[in-house]
Amino acid sequence: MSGLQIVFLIVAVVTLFSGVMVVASRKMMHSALWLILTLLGVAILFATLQAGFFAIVQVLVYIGAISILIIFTLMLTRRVMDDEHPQVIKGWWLPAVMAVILFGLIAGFLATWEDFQVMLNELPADAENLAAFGSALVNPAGYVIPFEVASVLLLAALVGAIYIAVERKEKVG
Amino acid sequence: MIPLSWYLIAAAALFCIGLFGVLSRKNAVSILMSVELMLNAVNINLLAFWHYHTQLQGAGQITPQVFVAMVFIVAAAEVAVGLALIISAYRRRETPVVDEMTLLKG
Amino acid sequence: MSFWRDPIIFIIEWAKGLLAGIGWGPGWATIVGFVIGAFVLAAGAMFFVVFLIWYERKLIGRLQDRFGPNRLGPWGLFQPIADMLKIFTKELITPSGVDWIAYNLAPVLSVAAVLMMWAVTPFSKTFFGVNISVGILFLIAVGGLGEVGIILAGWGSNNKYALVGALRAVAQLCSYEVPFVISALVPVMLTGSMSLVDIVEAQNPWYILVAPAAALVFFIASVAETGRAPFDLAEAESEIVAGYNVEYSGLKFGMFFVGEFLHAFTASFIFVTVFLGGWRGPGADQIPVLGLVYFMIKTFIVYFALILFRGTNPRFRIDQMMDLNWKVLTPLSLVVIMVIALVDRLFASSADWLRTVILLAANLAILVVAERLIRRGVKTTRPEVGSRERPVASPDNLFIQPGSGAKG
Amino acid sequence: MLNDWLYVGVFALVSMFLPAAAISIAALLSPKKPNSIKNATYECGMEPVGPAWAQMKVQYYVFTLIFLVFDVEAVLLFPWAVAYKQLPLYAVVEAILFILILLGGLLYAWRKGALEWL
Repeated sequence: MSGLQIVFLIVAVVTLFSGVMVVASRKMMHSALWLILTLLGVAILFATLQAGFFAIVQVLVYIGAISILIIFTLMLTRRVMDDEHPQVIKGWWLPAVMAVILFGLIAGFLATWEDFQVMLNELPADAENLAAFGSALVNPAGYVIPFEVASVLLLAALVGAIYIAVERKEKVG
Repeated sequence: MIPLSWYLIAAAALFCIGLFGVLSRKNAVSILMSVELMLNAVNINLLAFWHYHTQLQGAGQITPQVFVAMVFIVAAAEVAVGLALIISAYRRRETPVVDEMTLLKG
Repeated sequence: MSFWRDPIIFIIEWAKGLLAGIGWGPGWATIVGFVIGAFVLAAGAMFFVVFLIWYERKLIGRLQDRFGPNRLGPWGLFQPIADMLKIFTKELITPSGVDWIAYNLAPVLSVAAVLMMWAVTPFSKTFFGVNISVGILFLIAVGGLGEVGIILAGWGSNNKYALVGALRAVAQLCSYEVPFVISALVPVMLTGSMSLVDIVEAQNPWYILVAPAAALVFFIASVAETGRAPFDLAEAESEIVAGYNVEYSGLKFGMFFVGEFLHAFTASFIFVTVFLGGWRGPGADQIPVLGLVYFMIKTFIVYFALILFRGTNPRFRIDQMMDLNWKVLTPLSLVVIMVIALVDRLFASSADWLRTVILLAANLAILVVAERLIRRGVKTTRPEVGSRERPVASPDNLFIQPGSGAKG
Repeated sequence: MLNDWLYVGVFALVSMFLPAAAISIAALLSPKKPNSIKNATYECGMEPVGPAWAQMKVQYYVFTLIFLVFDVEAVLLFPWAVAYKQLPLYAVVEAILFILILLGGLLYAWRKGALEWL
C-alpha cells in the first residue's frame, strides 16, 4: 500500500465520518462545523485527483462562502430550545434503510463495470490545463452558453434572494 | 496510485449520507446542508472520471471541468435562494422546521 | 562561492545530501525534507512576529509623538521578548460553558491561516516553499479559513459580545474579499498564469505601473482583510467589548494578535509579490540572495505604509466601511477588470511600452473619474458647529434645564 | 505535481502544530486557579443574562449573500484570466458581458437598499 493510498483512506474516513456527523448531530451549529470538515476532506480528495484548481475553489467557495452563509442563517433562524429536541423525524430508520439499499445498489452496479478497479496514475503536470478550460468557457464552439447562463443564474439568485430576504418596510401596518 | 473504485465508493457513500439527511432531518437548513453533501459527492465522481479520461485520452478533457464549475455555480445559487426562503419563512412562521411550515393544513 | 550567491538553497541541497547519505530512500527523504522545510519556514515566521511587534510599536509611538518601547535592550528591542515571556506564564482562563473544541481550535486556526500563505510566496528566485499552479487563488482561499476561525471563536466562547463581534468581523472580511478577489484577476490576466512565481517573473515593468487602479483596490482590500485600524471594527473596544476574542486570555489571546501582526506583514509581502515585482531588482536574477534583500526592503516599505495608514486614520463607522466596499471598491474593481481586458486586447499587437503607457493612462483615467463620482455621490451634509441651539445648564436655576432631554 | 500538494498539506499540518504547541507549553507553564466567578462569561462586569444568543440582523446575511455570488463569479473568471493572452476579441467581450450582467445585480442590490447598513 503506497503512501498516497494511506492518505486517501485517512481522508476518506474522516470525510465520511464527519458527513455522518452532519446528518446525525443534534446541535445545528455542530452540524455546520462538521460540514466544514467534510468539505475540507472533499477538497483534499480533489487535490489527490490532481484537480488543484477545484480543490482550491472548493475551499474558497464552499468553506469560505457557502458554509459561512449557512452558519449565518443558523444564527438568524435559531430558536433557543432547538438543540434539545431530536433533529430527525420519528421514522428515521426508513430513510436510513433506503440510503443503505441505494448504496448497495450503486456499489453493486459499479462493480460490474470492467474498468472499476483501474488504477489512477499520476498525471503529467500540465494535465489540468486551465488555459484550455478558460478558453473553452468563452468559445462559441465550446461552453459559452453555459458560461453566460451561469451569470444570468447568479444574477437571478442574487435578485431573488435579496427580494425575499430584505424586509419590505411598507408592510409594517 | 489509488484505484478509481475507491473514489466512486467514497462518493457513493457520501451521496447516500446526504440522501439520508435530506429525507430524515427536520430543520430546513440541515436539509440544505445534506444537499450540499450530495453535490459534493457528485463533484468527486466528476473529477475522478476527469482523471480517468485524462489518463486514457491525454490532457484537455474540458467537459468534466465545466460540469464541476456548473455544479459550483448551481450550489451557490441554490444556497443563496434556499437560505433566503428559509429566512423569509422563519420570519413569518417563527420556525425553521419543515414540518411546522404548514400553510394549507386547517 | 555558490554559498554566497544563494545560501538558503545551498543549505537545503546540503541537507538533502546529508539525508541521502544516511541511506534513506528518495520518498522518505522528500517527506522529511518537506517537514523540516515547512517547520523552519513557519517557525521563522512566528519568531519574526516578535520583531514585527517591536517595529510596529516603535513606529506607532513615533507617529503619536511618544518614544515607544525604549527601556529594554538597545532601542527597546527586547521588550517584545519580555512580553512574550510574560504572556507564556499567564493563566489560561477557560470560561464555563464553552464549546471546547471550537474554543481551542479558533486561535490555532487564525494563526495557521496566515502562516499557510508563506508556503506559496516566492521570497527570491530560488527560495520558495512550493510553486503550485493556483498560487494566488490559494492565498485567497486560505484567508477564508481565517474567517472560519473567527466564527469558531465567536460561537465557541459562549458569549453574546463575542458572537456579535465575530459576526461583524466575518461580514467585514467577506465583503472585502470581493474587491480583493476581483482585483487579483488583473495580474493573472496580464501574466496568463496563477502561479505566484510566474507572476513575479512576468512583471516587466511592475504591475503597479501597469494597473495602478487595481493595485490601489488590492491594497485597500488587503488592509481591510487584516482587520486592523482603520478597519478594526471587529475589535472596536468602544463599541463592542473586544470583539470575538473577549473570552480569551493568556497565550490564546496572544495567538490572535500573533495572527494579526503576521497577517499585516503577510498582506504587505503579498502586495509586493503581486504588484511590486516581488524579488525583482537589478542583479537579482544572477544572485538570488540579492532578490531576498530586495523583497525584504520592498516589504518593509509597504509595511511602513500600512502602519502609517493605521496610525493616521480614524476608525471607520461600520456603515461607512460597508459603503466604501460595496459602493466604491467593488464597482471600481469590476470596471477596472473590464477596461483592462478591453484595452489590453485592443492594443495587443502594439509594442510593449506603448501598451503599458496606454494601460497606465486608462487606469489613471478610471481613478480620476471614480474620484469625481465619489465626490459627487458623497452627501456632505455635515451639520455646522454652533448653528443649532444646544442644551446648556443654565446657571440661574439649577433644577430646570431648558431644552434638555430627548429634544436636544 | 502531487508532491507540491503534499508540501502544502505538510505545511498546513505544521502551521497548525506550531501555535497548538505554543499554547500547550503555555498551558503547562501557567498557573491554574479557576473559580466560578473568574470563569463566568464576561459581560462588562455584570452577571451574564440569558443564553449566549444574540438575535442578529438580516443585514449580515444579505452581505454574505452578495459576497457568495461575486466570489463564485470571480472564481469562474480565473480560468478565463489565465487563458486571456490567447483569446480573441469576441471572447473578451463575452467575459465583459458576464461581468456586466453581475454588475446589474450589484446595481439592483444598491437600488433596493440592500447595501445600506441600518
